[in-house]
Amino acid sequence: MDALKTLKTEKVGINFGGLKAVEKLDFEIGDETVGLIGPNGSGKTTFLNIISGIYKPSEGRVIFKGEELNSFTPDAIRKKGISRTFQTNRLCMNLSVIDNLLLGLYCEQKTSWWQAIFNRSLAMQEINRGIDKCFGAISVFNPEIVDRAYELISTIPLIDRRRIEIARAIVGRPKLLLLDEPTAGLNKEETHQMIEDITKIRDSGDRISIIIIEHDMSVISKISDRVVCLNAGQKIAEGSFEEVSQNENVCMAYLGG
Amino acid sequence: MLEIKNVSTKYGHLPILMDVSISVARGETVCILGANGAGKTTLLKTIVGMVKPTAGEILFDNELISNLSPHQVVKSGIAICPEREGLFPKMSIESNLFLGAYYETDKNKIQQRFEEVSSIFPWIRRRLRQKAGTLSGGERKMLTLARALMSGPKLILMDEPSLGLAPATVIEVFNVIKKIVNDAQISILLIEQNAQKALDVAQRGYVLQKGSVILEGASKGLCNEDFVQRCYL
Amino acid sequence: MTNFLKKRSILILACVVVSLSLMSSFLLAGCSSKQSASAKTVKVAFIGPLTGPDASEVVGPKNCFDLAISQANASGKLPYQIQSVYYDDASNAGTAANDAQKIVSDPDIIAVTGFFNSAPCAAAIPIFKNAGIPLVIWGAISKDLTQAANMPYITRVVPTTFQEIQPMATMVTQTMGYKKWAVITSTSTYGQDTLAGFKAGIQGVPGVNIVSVDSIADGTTDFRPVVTKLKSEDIDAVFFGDNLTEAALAVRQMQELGITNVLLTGTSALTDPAYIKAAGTACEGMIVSQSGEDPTLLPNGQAFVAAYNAKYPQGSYGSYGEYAYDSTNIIIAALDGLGANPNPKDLATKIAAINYNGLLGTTTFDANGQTTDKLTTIMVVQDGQFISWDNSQYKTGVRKLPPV
Amino acid sequence: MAARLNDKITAALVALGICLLVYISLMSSLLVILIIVALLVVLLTYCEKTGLIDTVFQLMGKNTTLTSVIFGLFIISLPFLVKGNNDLLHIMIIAGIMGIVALGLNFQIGGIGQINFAPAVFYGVGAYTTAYLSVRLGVSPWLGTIAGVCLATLTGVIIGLPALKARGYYLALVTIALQTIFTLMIINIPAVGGPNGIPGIPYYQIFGYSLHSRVEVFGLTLPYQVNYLYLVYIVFALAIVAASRLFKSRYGIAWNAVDQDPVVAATQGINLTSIQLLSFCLGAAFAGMAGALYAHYTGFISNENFDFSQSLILICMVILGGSDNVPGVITGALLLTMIDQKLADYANYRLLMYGLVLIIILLVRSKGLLPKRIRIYGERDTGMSNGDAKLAAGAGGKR
Amino acid sequence: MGSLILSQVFNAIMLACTLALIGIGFSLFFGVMDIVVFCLGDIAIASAFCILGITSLTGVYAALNGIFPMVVSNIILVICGGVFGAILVTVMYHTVVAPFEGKNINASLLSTVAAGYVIRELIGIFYPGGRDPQNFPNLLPTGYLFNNTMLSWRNIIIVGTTVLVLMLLYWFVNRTKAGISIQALSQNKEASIMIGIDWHKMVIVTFLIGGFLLGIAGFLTASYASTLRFDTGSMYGLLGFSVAVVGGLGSIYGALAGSLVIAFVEVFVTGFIPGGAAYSGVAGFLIVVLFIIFRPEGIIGEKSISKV
Repeated sequence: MDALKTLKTEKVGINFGGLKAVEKLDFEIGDETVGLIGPNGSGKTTFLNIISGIYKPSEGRVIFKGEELNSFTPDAIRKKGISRTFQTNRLCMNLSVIDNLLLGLYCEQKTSWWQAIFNRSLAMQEINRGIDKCFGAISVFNPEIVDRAYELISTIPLIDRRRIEIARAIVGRPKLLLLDEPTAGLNKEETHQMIEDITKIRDSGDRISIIIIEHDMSVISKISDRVVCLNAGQKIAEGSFEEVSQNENVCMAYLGG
Repeated sequence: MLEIKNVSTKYGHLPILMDVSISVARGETVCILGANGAGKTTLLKTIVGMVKPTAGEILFDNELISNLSPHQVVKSGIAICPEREGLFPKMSIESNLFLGAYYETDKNKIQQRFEEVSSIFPWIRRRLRQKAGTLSGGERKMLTLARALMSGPKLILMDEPSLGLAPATVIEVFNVIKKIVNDAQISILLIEQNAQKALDVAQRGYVLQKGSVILEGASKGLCNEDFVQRCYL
Repeated sequence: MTNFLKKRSILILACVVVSLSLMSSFLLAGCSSKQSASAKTVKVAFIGPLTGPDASEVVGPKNCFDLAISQANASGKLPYQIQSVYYDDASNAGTAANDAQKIVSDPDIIAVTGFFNSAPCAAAIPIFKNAGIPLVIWGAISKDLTQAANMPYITRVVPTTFQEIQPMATMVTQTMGYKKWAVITSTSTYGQDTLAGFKAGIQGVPGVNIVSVDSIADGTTDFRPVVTKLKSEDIDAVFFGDNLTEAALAVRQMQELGITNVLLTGTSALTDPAYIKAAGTACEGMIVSQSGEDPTLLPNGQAFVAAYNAKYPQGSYGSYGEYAYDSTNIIIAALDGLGANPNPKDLATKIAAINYNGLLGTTTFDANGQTTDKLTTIMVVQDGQFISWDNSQYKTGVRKLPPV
Repeated sequence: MAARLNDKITAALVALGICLLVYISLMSSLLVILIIVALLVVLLTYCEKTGLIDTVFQLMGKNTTLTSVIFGLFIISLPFLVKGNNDLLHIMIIAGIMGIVALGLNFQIGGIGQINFAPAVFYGVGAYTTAYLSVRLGVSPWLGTIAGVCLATLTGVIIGLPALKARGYYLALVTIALQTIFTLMIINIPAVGGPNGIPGIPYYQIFGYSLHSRVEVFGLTLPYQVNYLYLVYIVFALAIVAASRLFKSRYGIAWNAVDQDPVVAATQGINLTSIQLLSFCLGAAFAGMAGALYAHYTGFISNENFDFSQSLILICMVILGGSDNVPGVITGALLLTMIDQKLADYANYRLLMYGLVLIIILLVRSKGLLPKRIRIYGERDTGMSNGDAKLAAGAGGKR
Repeated sequence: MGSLILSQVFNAIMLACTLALIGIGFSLFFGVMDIVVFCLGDIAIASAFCILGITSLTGVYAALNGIFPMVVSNIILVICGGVFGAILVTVMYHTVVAPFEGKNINASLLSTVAAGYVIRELIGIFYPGGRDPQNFPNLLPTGYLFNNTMLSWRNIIIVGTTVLVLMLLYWFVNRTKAGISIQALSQNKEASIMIGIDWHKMVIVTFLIGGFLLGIAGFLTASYASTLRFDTGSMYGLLGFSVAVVGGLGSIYGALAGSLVIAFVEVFVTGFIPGGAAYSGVAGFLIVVLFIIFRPEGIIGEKSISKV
């Protein structure tokens, strides 16, 4: 059965100086979109950080396609096919739009540094292919961004920055995409656009698994196939959005009774 | 009490606020709503004097404060609760609190205010020696509020007290704000994204979008406005 | 449209830049051609640390160089006027190598005299040798600078460290019998050279041994850890291979920590009134070796001192002034008879074979280019002044050196 | 077609203008150079305001063959232009050598944004290795050079490893400390000459022809510096090509990403350790090569050529010229070397002037004369449909 | 052997005293301003030159001695040096630090290094004979306590002054309003401004205090060495920064601990390893490198290097 699941965690936990940010968490995701909800400080982002290798779990195992990831560094995990976005927009402000997107292809490109120096045609071919891919990925969301490809990120509006970040995460065709509050800081209209964008990724036929953290329940209800609710580092509910939203524990944790 | 008249500000060439006029009367609670990037925090910084307006003026108690530097503005009776990271993490709760009363020289007054504040936040009294850096998100918000109260302000500027808090904690924070609102001596200018909560405690509200005030009115009225409904609720 | 305008403005801009540049380059060319039109000149270069930590030591030698050139020009012996040029090595080997490159690329420079420090000298020697420009060294005293391979281009009028230290080392160990030695020296070329020279000087004297050697970087001001260590080692005497400032500090700190009954010895780097001023009473009874002799005591000395004082009323000629004076005069003497268009190569051959009777006596060069004139003096500090050992009250026994 | 030709003429004129500027500053006195620098600052600021600079860069980028031929011809004809003043050739050679080191250093400062205060260590290791091998062991200078590059690369690992742990001020201190240790160790180890340095380093030979012999062409006798000028500038040109290709490759982008946000970079699949070490090692290899060239050119090296002040000058070249911009770094290296060498005539005021010039340029243009630019890939027009205006808006770097 | 160790311990303590004050200067500026001013060493040396200049170049010192007793006029002199240091630091702040604040850490690093060169060279050029080592006047009393050569009055005064300055600084930082404001500023600049701390005033206060410290540091170092060289500032500054980092950048007590560590390493390598004198510098900097790699927060710093 394991082989069918894209990602599976077994009793994963992490301590920060006595504080158990995540505790004995069992989680699995197949070919689906899972919403991860929970109040602030419940360990959602920490959980993503464990999966993407930024934190090492102090207990348990993370298994991706039957392979244990515990000892892997973030870059190795990205190479396995897990990519992510961040809560606050973390694009490289000193790079242009296209360079940011190309960054997402880094682990896919094969040019070594001596080829970059000595075999110009090969390197250029690969970069040009990469640019085509990046433009393809970003025009799904907003074709206008392509026209601004050679501008610095700092001149791009917030919603497009989010799109660029997501495009950067999917341009390398990952198997598992981790989205950390993609709608934070967006207004209602922009949130609607973002929901559409994420739906496009989900339905693109790439069979990509998505874990999405969100505070906005309207997003979760529209996008996710399944919802997992965390509180104080532990899973307190799991199921479809309707099931979870009616769960007593969830209401207690979330709405303060 | 506080009057912002036709204020504009720029960061470099980028205009942030355009011709903004806002007023707060004595003892009144006013909220400013707006999405990210609408210029809410810039407005607050402009009031405090951290950003100089390029046009317009700001009056406080009928005195011009838009050309004062931050410490002079604070001295004149305005207290600020910053958005996040508003505490001194390596200092104890006690030091943080007493730094709030920076311009008060009368020790008795400070003590008296401390009594008042600790009656609003009873937990503070028990944990005076704890380092501020070890508090949870909600507690930090409370402590910044308490610190603002320590200066005995005429006006408190609150920057997004609900930001980054879990729903349960948000309720808690707003309960405290309500307590302060009931004290008729203090005016509050509340900057919020959470429109429902904010309009709940405020008497009047403004809606800020892309640097201009597009709507203003009494809370009840604003609540029913179609635009606010669509964008913020 | 804007695009087109921009291209145009670039074109205009580029044209303006190019034409301006062309104009100014023609101007420049005009200037430089005017310079090269002047008559054939013969230049002799002086190189030394005109700036930097050793600058004060080179004032005297530079004056002496100027004195010799002006005397030669005034005498009218040569069919042309010698022009003096100065290069500053700032005691830095890299700078010296650069300077040497500049010197050899100036076709007018016919000979060079210079170098106070040995490292810059070592750096420059191969360059001069390859270019065939004669160099007469007046101040750098490291032993290896003069070698048979460098002949006839590199010669030296000043005794090497080895030659200089030898007599004093023999005297204090063999005659006076100081046995247990400590050496405080510098990590610089000079320090390492004096250390080797001292070791060579005491070699073979029975019973003498060096208990400790401490090489300390120039610029150090705190010698107390080293001095404290010496205190526990029960030594008879200390040899200082440092520069003036460091030695003065070390001596003062020894006095401060109560090490007063050991013999202090040093090299010619210390024979400067500034040293006694810096070291104070702590250096009383210190024995130092010096190359050369007080010019006033030399046969040709009176005339030199008179001429120097007339030209530079307020400057001392320093420890190496006589050598700079003699080395310049050797070049001038060699130039005499080479005609109106001297060639550096002929000049070098002539210098190497010279037998010159000057201020310091008769100078000839051996197969390595080293002077055969090994005049050295042993001095002792008495009442805050350097006195020749032979004239001092220490020799006569009126005053006592620290016990063995 | 006509527009294309027009472009070519303009590019050629600009290249000629640059060559002339270099030539004039080479020939003239310090004061003129300083005036030129001041004018350059004004001109650049004006060009940036109007967006002209982007057009110029684009033009030059499109006509690389033409411009590089012009620059090449300039260097080839330089010995005939300086009217036998070998000192000027010497300055140009040193400028070329410094340029190579600065390009390597730029991988660290411009690439991963870490100020390495010890570039002179790499430079020194290259020089000392080849000097030691060729003087003490009699190895051929060419083999020595290769060994120097290898050992310098190894040193890159040694200095790069602490850089993985430390950033900002801490890295500055670590590298300064390592630089000081290096200098002290050289002084204390007699095998490498101690304070005396290593004199008499043999010169390069090509099939028995020593590069240290004078050249006779067209009845003119040219000094031996000419050989080294050509050698150094061939290596320099290779270094420029390598550096600009790397800048536009995925490694250049990855370096910038590591500079901006290491966590994000890691989650994009960039191995932080190897990518940072790559920047240090490549930089060290460049510097090692330059060090070997220097050793075999001057024939003498000592610790003073590779001390902290040398490192500082190299850093200034990168930062004042414009970090992470190859033309900027080259400009910095040429200008500062010239100023430095001309300052030698005012020895007493040299360091003072240096400090003042540095502070003034930092105050006037804190990002350097030619700041970092946005990468433009190939001849493709995608995203640049409106051409220059758009590019200018983006590249201006408004913040 | 025992007395030898004791003597060397004492040497190390003396060395530590001369390093501690400049280390504190680094920590103070880093804590409040989040900047490292690399020219502090040169400023300290310049202050010492100021004192030297007053005593040897002008008649002021003689005039002072005519009016006051020797001790008082010496103290006045030291205060002059401190004030000079304070002025110099403030000038430095406005010319080479403030323009780059918050913009470009590299530019401010370089500009302060360059400023160090400028100060050094200005002394070298404009002080009469400035490039030669100068004898520093003996302003501290001579003589020994208990006839023990280690316990000279000068040494005792140097240690005493260092301890006194440290205690005063402790009192200032923790007990006075200005001190607490400086602490607040160092922890959270924006919030400090929002509670009404006059940031500009506090920066000036910090610089005045730091500069005064540097002036005293320069005086103590020059007195201890009894000589003064114009070019020692960079090494002195580098050691000061090392001391601050080894102890924990931003912490006043850390600077003291760091200076003890570095001083002990240098003195013991010199004193107990044969031929070690040449390697004492190497050992000192090796310690710095090891600390940065394995314990970047320093001896008593808290584990947060996110500031960098």
